[in-house]
Amino acid sequence: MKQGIYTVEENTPLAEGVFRMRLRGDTSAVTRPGQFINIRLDGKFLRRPISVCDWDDGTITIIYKLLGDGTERMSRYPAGKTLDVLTGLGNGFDVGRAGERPLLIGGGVGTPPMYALAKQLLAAGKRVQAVLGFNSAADVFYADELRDLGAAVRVATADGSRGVKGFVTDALAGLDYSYYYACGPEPMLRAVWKTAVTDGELSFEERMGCGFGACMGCTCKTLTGFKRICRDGPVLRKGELLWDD
Amino acid sequence: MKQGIYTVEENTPLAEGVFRMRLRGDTSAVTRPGQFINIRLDGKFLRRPISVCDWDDGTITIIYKLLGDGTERMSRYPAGKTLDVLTGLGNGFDVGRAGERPLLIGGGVGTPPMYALAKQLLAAGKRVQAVLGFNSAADVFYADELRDLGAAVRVATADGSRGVKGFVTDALAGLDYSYYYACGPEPMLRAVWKTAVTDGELSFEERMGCGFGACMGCTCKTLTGFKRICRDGPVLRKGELLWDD
Amino acid sequence: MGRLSVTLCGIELDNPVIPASGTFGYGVEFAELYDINCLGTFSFKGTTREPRYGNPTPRIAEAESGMLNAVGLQNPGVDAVIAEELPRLKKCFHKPVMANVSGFSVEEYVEVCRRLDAQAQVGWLEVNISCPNVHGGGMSFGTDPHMAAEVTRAVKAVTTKPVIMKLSPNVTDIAQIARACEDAGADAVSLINTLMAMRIDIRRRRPILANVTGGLSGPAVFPVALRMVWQVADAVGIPVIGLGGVSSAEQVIEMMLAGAAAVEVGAANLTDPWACQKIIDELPAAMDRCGIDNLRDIIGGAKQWEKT
Amino acid sequence: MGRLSVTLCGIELDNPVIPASGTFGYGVEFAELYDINCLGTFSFKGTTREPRYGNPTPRIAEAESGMLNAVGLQNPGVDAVIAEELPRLKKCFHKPVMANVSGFSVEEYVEVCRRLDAQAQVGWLEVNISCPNVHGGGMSFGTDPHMAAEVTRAVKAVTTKPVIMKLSPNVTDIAQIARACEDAGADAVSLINTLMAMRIDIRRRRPILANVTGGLSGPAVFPVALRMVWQVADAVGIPVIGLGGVSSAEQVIEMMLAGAAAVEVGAANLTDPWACQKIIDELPAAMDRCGIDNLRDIIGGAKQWEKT
Repeated sequence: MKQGIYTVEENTPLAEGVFRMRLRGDTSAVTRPGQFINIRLDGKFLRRPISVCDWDDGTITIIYKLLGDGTERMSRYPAGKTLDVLTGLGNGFDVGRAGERPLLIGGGVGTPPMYALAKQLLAAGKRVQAVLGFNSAADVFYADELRDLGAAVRVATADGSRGVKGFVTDALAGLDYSYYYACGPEPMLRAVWKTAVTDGELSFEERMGCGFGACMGCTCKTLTGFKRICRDGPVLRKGELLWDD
Repeated sequence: MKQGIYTVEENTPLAEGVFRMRLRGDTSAVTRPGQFINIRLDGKFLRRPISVCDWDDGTITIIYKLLGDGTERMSRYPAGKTLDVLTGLGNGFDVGRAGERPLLIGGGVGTPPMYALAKQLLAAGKRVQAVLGFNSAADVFYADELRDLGAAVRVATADGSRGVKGFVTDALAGLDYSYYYACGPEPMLRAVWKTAVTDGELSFEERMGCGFGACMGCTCKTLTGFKRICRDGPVLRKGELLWDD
Repeated sequence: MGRLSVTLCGIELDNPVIPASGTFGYGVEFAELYDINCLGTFSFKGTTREPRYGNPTPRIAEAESGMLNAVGLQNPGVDAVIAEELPRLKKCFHKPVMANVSGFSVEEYVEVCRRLDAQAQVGWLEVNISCPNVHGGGMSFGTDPHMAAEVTRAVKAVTTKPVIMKLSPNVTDIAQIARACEDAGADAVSLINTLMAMRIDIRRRRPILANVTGGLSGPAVFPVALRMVWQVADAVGIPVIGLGGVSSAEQVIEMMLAGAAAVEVGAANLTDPWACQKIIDELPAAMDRCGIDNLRDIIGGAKQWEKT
Repeated sequence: MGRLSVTLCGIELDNPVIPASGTFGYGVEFAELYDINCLGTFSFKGTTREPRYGNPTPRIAEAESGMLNAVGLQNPGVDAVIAEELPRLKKCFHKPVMANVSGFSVEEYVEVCRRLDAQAQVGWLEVNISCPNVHGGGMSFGTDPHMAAEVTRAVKAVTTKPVIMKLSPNVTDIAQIARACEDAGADAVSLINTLMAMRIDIRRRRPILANVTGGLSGPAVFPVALRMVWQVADAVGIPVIGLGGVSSAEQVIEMMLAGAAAVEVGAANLTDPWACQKIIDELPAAMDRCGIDNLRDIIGGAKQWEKT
């Protein structure tokens, strides 16, 4: 983890209530897809944790949803504004387990981390498939960006206004995959955990205090003990999860 | 009183720890020299009351001293920054009582309101004399600006590094004046109140909550009852003051 | 009844927004700024039997997201309030006003309440037993359930209008004090008064306030106030007026969901003189965003969840 | 002795800055970020006899200039702390550590304190009788002087190291609780723990915290903490550790002028992991601006003024 001052280079709407922000600064602490950064906003005491969509030597790209006063304010930050950010938080995904045909499953704002993940897997010569779930066509983002990288992408919308009608799990049928990576709201993760046939790992969200493992604000129970979503997660192995069913 | 958004046009150091700021916006609520404005600063709950040095149809000029975290922050505001300001607060000086040879007495940051006052009195054809007191030559400001207006100015410094050595009261000797207007720290006002031979009025400072008479945070006792410095003042008549001696 | 209207002790308010005592004087300063008839009502400056200057200055100190005050109940005394303030108010405010009363003895509370109860303009009596800034009185009545009950009983015996007991947050169990007031006949309770606090000038190495300690108010105290409103609304059957750091329409809604029948706005009036008018204007849009049709329907609304 | 050094119950600290329990884990996360030997010491995560998961999530809520937490004493239990945490800490921290202890019965406090007292790395025992987020224990010990004294006496009977009682601000008279602890043999007191508070999600119309209420910390509570430190320092002869919203070198000085012999820093560590290191680095310059030669000389310094 590193603390640094980052400059907003881009901050634009991407879909209904969803924005993309590109930050320039030291990215050396970002080591794995699925990690997040923690941003201090003017007038807010707690930082806002947001997963990394993509990064390079000088920039970090995030995609965030308007959830309240804080993200509202954030969406109005102009290019040139500087922010105090903690980078390189969380464990991130383990690309070593992908196998030859990894499946990437993203629900809503669970989609962004799949972008950097797909990049790495494709660079490693994997055949990457992705299933993205949204409420409606107006909410869809990054399906084309993932295709441009070379991934085979299926889209599911709850109202059927684009792609398969239903949830991501309805779009899994017939897919042949070696391992899966999922990120999205907990109900989606539960459904994927039940439905997906291979081993995999899932990225979780929780209200956080610090974001680096100090306050125990975001702890969940797993088969391998208590895990701090912010530090031992946000990515947990399928086999660790304590969902009884 | 009016509330408005004002744009910083100038914010520059004037003397040791003293800054001048020019704000552009609606000045219609400013009616008398000696009034003050109340500025909201980022991250501060209470506004900062600062006396008006000068104003015209579109701008208000203030001169403020660095007293703490808030004014420190204020001194770093760049041109173009917008501020939430309450204008036209306080009673201000009564130019009608000046007589032919008014004396203006300013101590430190009590000097600024004397500028607009001198302007009005000179415009009314009065012979304006001013005595300004500072700690040392490095602290002196606006002596020349007052002279440029046409006032006869004497400067006193506590260490004698400029003008008369001593306090403003040491510089009153031999002056012939019809009435006086004083603004400065309370010990100076007390000394003036004792020393000056004519009637006059004095402008006070106090920690304020609201600045417009609602909270009773800045009330003082006078011969004519309790006075709220922010609303019934900041200017009080010599005859009202309850200083026993 | 409009969608903002609520009822407080049998009197309908156009909206639940009430400027809190000590931040609104006797109304006239604000009447110069906007038509204060847009308010539900307002609670006027804490009034005592004799005129009071209050504490020496400085009486005000800055805090993070708040302020400290130690005004010490400056007021012109009940005679002047009846002879001068109320007639002046009559010209600009045409609704029942909330009369805030302070005292240093049960007898003083009784006399001042009796006199103000007889004024036609007065709709409610708000009895402040929680001022942290005066010695040998004020808060001490509000930190002991027996004394709180004694003041309540004595005031109720000489008044005809609804009596609202204003409670101190500087206690171990505010619900116990509220129950004592209810059992003694109080028609409502309002909370919280300020949290006793302090600041020190580190350069001069002395307390900033001449009174040494003062009451903390402003957004900083809102979560504490909300918790206490929630606890008291659980403990009593009479209406609860919520206050403490409220400065937005959303916070008015949050207070009401916690159990407040009406909401007082205090320190916000001092940093933005038009705060209450703005909050009232913003309420409908805030209600729409939350799917609220009528404010009166959401009082204690967050309790439903707890019970499911 | 350096100009920042102070003495706490006979043990010299290089400086008075102490990360507060619950914001610093058992030290290792921060040791990855900076050399934590720059600290005076730190108070480790509240430890109980059995391992505890704590409360369900959400455990965290936002507030103006602060935050609410309802973690509920998650910790691995005293056995794991002794077997795993302390050995791991030994590698990165070479000063006596403050062992923070919580419990649900006098017996539990006694047993956990006895075990930790025997650990060479432990310099002080900080007994938390003020956790607002657990039921049937925690805070109840800290809101009643008799129970506070009983815990103090029982712990002192089985320990050799200085015992610091950590007090709750959610009381009518914190000085009375502090005196009860002193009379029962406490070597010091630390205050304040968090203020019991609450937030409601106005769209979902339910409390944000799964525990409904939580403890407010951060700059918002600083003026309340300072007032209580001032009152307690007046009431007792033992050292007072001040905490509550401290996040700058200036606030460390302000706390000490109010009577604090040392200062704990809590929530600031969560929003800026390097906060304590920065505060320590900034202390000398802040002292110079205030004309302070040695920090140990200013403890209770603002009282001098009062007495003149």
